[in-house]
Amino acid sequence: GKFGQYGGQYVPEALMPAIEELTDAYERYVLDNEDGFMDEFRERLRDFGGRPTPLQYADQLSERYDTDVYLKREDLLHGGAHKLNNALGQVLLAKYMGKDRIIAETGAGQHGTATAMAAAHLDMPCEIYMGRTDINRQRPNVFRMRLNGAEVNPVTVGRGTLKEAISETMRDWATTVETTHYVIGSIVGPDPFPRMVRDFHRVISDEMREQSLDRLGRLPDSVLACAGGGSNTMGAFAEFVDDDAVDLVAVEAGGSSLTVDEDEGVAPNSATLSTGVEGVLHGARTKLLQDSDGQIMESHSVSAGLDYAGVGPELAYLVDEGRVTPVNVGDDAALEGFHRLSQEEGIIPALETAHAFGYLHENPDAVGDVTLINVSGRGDKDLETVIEETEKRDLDVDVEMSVFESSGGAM
Amino acid sequence: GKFGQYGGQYVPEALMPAIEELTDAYERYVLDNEDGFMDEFRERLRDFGGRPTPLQYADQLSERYDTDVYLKREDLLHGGAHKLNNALGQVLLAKYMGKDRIIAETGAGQHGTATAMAAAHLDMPCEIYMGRTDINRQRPNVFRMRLNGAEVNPVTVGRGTLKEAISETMRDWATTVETTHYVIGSIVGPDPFPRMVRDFHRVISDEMREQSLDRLGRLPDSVLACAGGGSNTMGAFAEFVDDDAVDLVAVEAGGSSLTVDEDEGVAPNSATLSTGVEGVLHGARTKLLQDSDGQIMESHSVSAGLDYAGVGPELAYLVDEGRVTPVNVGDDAALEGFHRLSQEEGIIPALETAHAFGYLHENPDAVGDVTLINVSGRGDKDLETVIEETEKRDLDVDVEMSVFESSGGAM
Amino acid sequence: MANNPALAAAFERDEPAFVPYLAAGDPDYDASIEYVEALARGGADVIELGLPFSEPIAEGTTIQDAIVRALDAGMTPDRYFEFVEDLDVDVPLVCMTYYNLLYQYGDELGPRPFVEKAADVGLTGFVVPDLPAEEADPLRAACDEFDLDLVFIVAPTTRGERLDRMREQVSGYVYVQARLGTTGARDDVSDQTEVSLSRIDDWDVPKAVGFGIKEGDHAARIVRAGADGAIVGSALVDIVAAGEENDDPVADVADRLETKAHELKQGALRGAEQRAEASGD
Amino acid sequence: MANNPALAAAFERDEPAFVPYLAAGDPDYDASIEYVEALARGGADVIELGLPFSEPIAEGTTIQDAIVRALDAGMTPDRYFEFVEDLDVDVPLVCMTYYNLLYQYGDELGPRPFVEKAADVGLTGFVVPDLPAEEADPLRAACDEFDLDLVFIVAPTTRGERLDRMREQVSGYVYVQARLGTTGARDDVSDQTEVSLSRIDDWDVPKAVGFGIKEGDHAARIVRAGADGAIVGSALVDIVAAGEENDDPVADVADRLETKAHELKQGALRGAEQRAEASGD
Repeated sequence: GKFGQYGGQYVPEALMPAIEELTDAYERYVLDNEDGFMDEFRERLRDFGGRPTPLQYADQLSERYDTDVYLKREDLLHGGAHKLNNALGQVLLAKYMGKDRIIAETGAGQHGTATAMAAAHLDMPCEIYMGRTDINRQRPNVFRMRLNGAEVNPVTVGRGTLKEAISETMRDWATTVETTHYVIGSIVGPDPFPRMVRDFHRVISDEMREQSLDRLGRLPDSVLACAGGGSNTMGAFAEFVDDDAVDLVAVEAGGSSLTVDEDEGVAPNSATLSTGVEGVLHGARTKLLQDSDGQIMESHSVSAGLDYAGVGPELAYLVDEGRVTPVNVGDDAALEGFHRLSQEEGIIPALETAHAFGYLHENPDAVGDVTLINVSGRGDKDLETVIEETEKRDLDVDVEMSVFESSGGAM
Repeated sequence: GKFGQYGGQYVPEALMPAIEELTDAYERYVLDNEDGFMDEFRERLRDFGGRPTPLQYADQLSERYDTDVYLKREDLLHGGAHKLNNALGQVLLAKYMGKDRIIAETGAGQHGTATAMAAAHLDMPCEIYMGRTDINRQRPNVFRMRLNGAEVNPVTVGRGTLKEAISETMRDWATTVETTHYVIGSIVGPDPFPRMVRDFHRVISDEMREQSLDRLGRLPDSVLACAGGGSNTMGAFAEFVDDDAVDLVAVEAGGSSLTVDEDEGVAPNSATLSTGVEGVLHGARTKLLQDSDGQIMESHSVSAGLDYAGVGPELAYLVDEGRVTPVNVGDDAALEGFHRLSQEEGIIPALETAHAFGYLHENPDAVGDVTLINVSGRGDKDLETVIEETEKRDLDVDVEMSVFESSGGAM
Repeated sequence: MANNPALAAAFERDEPAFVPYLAAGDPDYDASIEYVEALARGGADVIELGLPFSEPIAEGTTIQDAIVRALDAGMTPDRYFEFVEDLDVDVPLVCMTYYNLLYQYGDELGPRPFVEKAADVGLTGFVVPDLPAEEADPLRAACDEFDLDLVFIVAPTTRGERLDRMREQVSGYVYVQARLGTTGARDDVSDQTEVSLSRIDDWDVPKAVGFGIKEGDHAARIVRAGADGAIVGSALVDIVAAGEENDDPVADVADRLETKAHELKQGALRGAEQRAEASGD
Repeated sequence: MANNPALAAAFERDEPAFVPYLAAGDPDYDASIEYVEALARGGADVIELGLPFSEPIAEGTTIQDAIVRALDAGMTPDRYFEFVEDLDVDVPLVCMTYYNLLYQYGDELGPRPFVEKAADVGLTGFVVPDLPAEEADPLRAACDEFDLDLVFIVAPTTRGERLDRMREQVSGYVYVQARLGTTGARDDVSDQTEVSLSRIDDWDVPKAVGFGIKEGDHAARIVRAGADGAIVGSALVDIVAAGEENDDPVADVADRLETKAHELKQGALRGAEQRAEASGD
């Protein structure tokens, strides 16, 4: 369960038996398809989730950048993001394991809503931990979780965001571990989570690879995916890792700057793969945004879903190995990417996803003749943020919303 | 271009040439696949839209009602509703016709967002007419249209809702008809719109029929779909019309009451098929909610997308023929249907769609052994409305949102 | 071709006809009676009297607003017929409305009961903007039965076969739409008028041109271009709207309407003279 | 088994050990010095001195809040070592913290520099709640090198092979977690204690029980159940938190801590007597 020196199981002893039980279940059900687990998983992903998702040729972007750009449409998955692959897999696994309660953490609310949906679908009681700050700024996602029947537990400690919510969910799990499964939302946490979450998301690159071969008769020159914790990233990369000729580019949130304020404990970015230092957080050894003492930094990105101080240990390993190239894109370029995809292709992407398009725009010559971009989620959740953040800036691509102010007639 | 006595072309003379041009294009491109139009349409529906959409077995509802319930997941289509089938078809057709501008009306904003997406995808300038009242209560959809690069033109006349927006769009078209195509959003309007919009949505029942035969080895006993203008309805029914053994049930919005206030010109429902009288509106002869003088009523439904005083002429005809059964479901039952599907199946449906589940709940014995329900759209757009309307009522299924008020910690 | 002698007579005089439009009941019943009568005094040869429909898809904002005012003040088809009977004018009245109101009137669906009643109160014909020639057979039959005329609108986009179909159906006069779009006063009157008129040169009905005529000079110009009549709506409705907005006395507004009507009628006459000079008659 | 003689000595006396916990630097450096010294005066045999980490995943809200206070007041690993040096106490101190702080300290990654420094300032061992036996080899090696002990936590869920692995790694004492969950004072002390103790009966390290011990009677009960020591954290941190909230003088809070420590120590002693009586010693 390690990726080079990364990974491992750095958790309180009380959780270790659950981790061992989970490892056993992962190996039997996921790796060995015991009791037809993977068959049921794939069937539900198809019928409930809407898989396979298309690989779409992007007419306008291809013309603009003079390279063939294909979009992997994970935004079309039920719930609006790739997150369901993992949530559905883990809730189903919990059911196979005989657990009768689900808990999960959520930051922007995407993993929480996916988990709540999966839990409702599979008739499992579900509680979601979410920072108080995040609850207040992500109301629609809180509504969705509640509508799906999940309890939402506010976490008030610290800044009240994702990393506090993860810690809090681990605390719940330490108390209830015998009956409860903790659905971690990314390829982070103690082994077997990083492997298991990757395997549930592997279907993304599995389809991409097959669609690429079917459609183009060849593999792409590069695959681009945004990277926060890294679940959509590893999902999009997993099946290409052995294809050495395919460049794998992880686009991190450069935020407002790559420099760090040690005194305040704030990194105005979440470029963990590019700038992070090896350490231990939330159960795994991986690259982290931390100060020189080892205290974890408050990360920042305009995109809440990338806003995490850690990253999946497998990605940290693949970066060290030179297999994955970490790059980063700032808030402004991400917002421009958001507007460009919305206006030119008719797809409103998640702000997370938009980072990948920001990179493409800045480096159109670096992606080869054929590039596949993982559109990890849709941007409906980001509308208010985007409008607010766009108004603050002087962007190359822009849109004004004066229709609300105007009161004149149409003719 | 008529359905019995329904249909026809009741439009200003200035538009008639455009209608004739469109009829010609419809026959050549859509019916005869000239220049491979339908091939391109289907390919784009697949890659951009995400077709086919799944037919999903509903575990919980099937158990509850002791009948096999299958969900046609149009909510997974790009944009979150079936609307894209038609919008993409018409924008593509406009392109084949050499038009260089798209206009459309929208009520709740679903058709407007679908059209804006399709227009961005196909690189066509696009303007959407939307009532001032609707603009203010459907802000997220307005944002989405603007983000996709569409102009949104507020319509201030009258109550500022859908029917005024349709009239206004027709006025624009009367001025710009030579260069502009009007993308009507439902199976309404002058011929060939009702036929053409149905044919773009026909893919829904085409897939349903095939999925039903593949999966079950048989046709369903009944197909349920909500009906406002009727586009998702006819889309879900079209391929089953000749299968006499399949019951086709159109579920209309019963609103708060089926009785009508003649003095105020208000029908507190949109049950046009159940209670409407034949007349002429927006280019077609069909059933209408109107007073005894022939003035059009203000319809009402908790679901903005069903809130229309007319209905597609083909549905009016099929109801008169006894082929389609019109039923209606009030606001309360629709809200309960919304909560039930959200909590039990992990699918948050559009409020329009929820009416079909309200009907199923009230008449579980009427749908036979196998029933297919068209989940015409997702409910993200309806969150605020549902919460507001739920708080006002004492429903059987409910959910409370106190997480926002509470300020205590999680432990 | 004409069914109704009174309407025919209005175009048979040796001068261009001035055809004003107002919505009946705008802004209220009594004022509207005064305003329509003022148009007659100002020189109207035919009056297009609008019966307000809740969804006037062919109208621009000016007339749309007038319709809303009239509906809010309680105008209905039955009140409209009373209105026609109450009017003290000596010019033929043409009913301008939408098909659904004709279709719903009376005990049976279809236009016949409405047409019968219209004939009864002395209306002379119809303009129905949402009823193209293709759908007009039932209304045509009823009009023929009761000696009323059915006017059609020829648009700049109307060509070929459509013209033939309309020519078969039209009676009383043909309404030539001067430009694309909905009704509404504009400063320019399109050069399209001459072209449009040339397409229907050989029709045996008078040609009245409308859309965008706002001043006497506009009327002169379209008559010089060959029109037999000038139809003016929005420019007059604007006067009613302004009066309503400023709470002006009804009599003052009526005076303004009469003056405007006079200006337009004189413009039309001037146009006829210019045409005669130009053609050397 | 023990590396550190001072820590070993604390458990070798013929009485149960009282092992209190406080977060170093809570609510600030100077007050915290007073508070820790008060615990020693109150009868502490060993003190678990927390080095605050920003993500304390094993702590309940009480200690979590203490950690936030200490961090806000500027506690860092270097200040922590100063703190240890500044303390005037005569009981062995065990550092309780999270692995990342050990891992990052000094010029090279890995726990060795931290352990070296810890030995230098006189710490006697470590409790690292997020470091299970499986991942502990590097820290174990450094501890052995510098004669410090490495305490592990045995949870109610720890069984079979996991116990064996831990038994190989543990030194100084074993921290027996009395119930599932995170740290935090509770009114009940689980009956699980006896069961848990029986599982590690034959281990050759002292068994200290923690989680939920709040009063002298709780301490008595767990000692009666066979514990060699009673670990108390949240009940003491609560006193610090209350003092901070009410702005009480540091000396008053220190007095309360000393009193509470005394109560707990006496409870432990009472438990030992009761156990002796029950076994007929």
